[in-house]
Amino acid sequence: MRIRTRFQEGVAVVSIEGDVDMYTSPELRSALSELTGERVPRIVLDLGAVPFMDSSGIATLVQTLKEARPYGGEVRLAAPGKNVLRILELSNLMALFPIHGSVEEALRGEA
Amino acid sequence: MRIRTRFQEGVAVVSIEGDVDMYTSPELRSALSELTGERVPRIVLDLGAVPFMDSSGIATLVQTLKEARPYGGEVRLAAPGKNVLRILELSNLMALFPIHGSVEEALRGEA
Amino acid sequence: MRPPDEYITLSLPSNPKYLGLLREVVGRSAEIFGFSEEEKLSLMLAVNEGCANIIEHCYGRDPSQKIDVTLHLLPDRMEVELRDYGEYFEEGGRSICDEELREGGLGLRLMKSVMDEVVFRPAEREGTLLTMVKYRAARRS
Amino acid sequence: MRPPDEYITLSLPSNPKYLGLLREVVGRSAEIFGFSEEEKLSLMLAVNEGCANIIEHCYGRDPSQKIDVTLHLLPDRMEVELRDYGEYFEEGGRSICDEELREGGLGLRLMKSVMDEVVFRPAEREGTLLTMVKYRAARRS
Ligand SMILES: Nc1ncnc2c1ncn2[C@@H]1O[C@H](COP(=O)(O)OP(=O)(O)O)[C@@H](O)[C@H]1O
Ligand SMILES: Nc1ncnc2c1ncn2[C@@H]1O[C@H](COP(=O)(O)OP(=O)(O)O)[C@@H](O)[C@H]1O
Repeated sequence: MRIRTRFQEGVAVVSIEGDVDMYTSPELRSALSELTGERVPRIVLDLGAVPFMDSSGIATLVQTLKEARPYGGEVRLAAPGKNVLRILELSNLMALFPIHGSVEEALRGEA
Repeated sequence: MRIRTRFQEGVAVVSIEGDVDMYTSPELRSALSELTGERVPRIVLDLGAVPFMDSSGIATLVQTLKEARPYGGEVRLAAPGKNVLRILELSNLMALFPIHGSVEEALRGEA
Repeated sequence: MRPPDEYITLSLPSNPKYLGLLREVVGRSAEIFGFSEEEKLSLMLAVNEGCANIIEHCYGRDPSQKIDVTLHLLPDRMEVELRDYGEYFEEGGRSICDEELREGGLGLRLMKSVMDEVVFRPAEREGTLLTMVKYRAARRS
Repeated sequence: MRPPDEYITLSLPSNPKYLGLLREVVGRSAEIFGFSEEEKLSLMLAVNEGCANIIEHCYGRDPSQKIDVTLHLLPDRMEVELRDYGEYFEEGGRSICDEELREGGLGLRLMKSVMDEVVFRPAEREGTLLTMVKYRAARRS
């Protein structure tokens, strides 16, 4: 898994490439904790290149939301593929996260 | 593995997609035997989407050459990737087959 | 033509770095045996979660222990067995099916929601044997 | 940090349709253990050829027999063992290293040219044990 973070219009866009599982999620978690630690108001996770995510990946997403909420931060998911969508669904997370078809749409979407 | 054959400027261009191994090579062999059976004068094998080839794939190439030679037919290899090139090398086949960087180059190359 | 039933077994160190390799084996086997894309994902997810639980709860993240995976491929289903060599059953004598575990976390819930059967029982001599079954939709192959 | 030595074992039916899965396991293991792309291809090719030979010559293309593959991952090398349960040694009592075999076909030649060691010997009880070793180039990891 590879993570790249860029800032665009004040939003942190985190692009993830590869499977997010028990092996790789700690790295994602620390990258995201850094952002919430700095109280970045908006985080967009680009999931377009994530073929698979397991429960530790899901836990990482939920954790990030928990860290962002106290300061009014927002976490959006962009471009999840079929597999990731299904795993979000199975985990009952579809309501928790705003899900967008692409990073651009996630950037445009209102708070 | 998937095989598609098209005719272009009188040349049979056989595009192979996927690994050519003991499991898949019989299908390739019969597709190519059909062409040599019809004495198709020029066959270009597009190997651009072949990540791996084993000794049965190599044997298939050699077999095709053996079938084509008696009637003056020609077999060219196009766009082999790093792995296939290495396996051709290891099998001492680099001299037997004209190898071209792309299908277009293989079509242009002279007899 | 219906495929015969076949076995694939895989033993791996209890190291999370091998989870991807394991998923790949499960996914490829599912493809070879004609499971749909969704069924394939279910199998990959369930086996992943089962192994992650073994790594985490049974071996306490010690990466040098062993996990045995058996894929039993049948015409209408895949039966997956995960076997660990942990102390779980010997120590407490309590089953992983105890009430307390029914309220377990996400991993167990995912396994149960994507598989048709999920059963834990003591393995021979030591450790736990987790059996999961996934039926495939009737296909016109 | 050097990785410790680890074992991965895989048992498969002697069916060519599983060769791709086997290569994938070998390739992923090679990646995890830091082999170069070329070394990885060598390992995938050698294991593929070894298994193809077992399927063809030892089991006569009967797809219902068993092949055991062990990948022993060490800091400086991978040792691969392929074990079959064929009648080869029992029947003829001759070793696969016989002169006649040294002039074997392409498969054997490929195995020998990409691996550092290729040794056949009788397995316990029955069948053949093929051991192949590939050292990896010193790396600055
Ligand atoms: N293989 C196992 N060995 C021992 N305990 C286990 C095992 N698998 C699951 N458990 C127990 O079941 C509980 C629920 O597991 P799980 O659903 O994966 O959630 P989590 O791992 O997030 O706690 C765990 O907290 C643990 O107590
Ligand atoms: N596992 C095996 N069991 C029995 N005989 C084998 C085995 N592997 C190789 N051989 C023998 O070695 C010869 C050379 O094998 P190989 O190099 O793969 O060439 P090919 O398969 O093209 O004949 C075979 O023809 C066969 O007689």
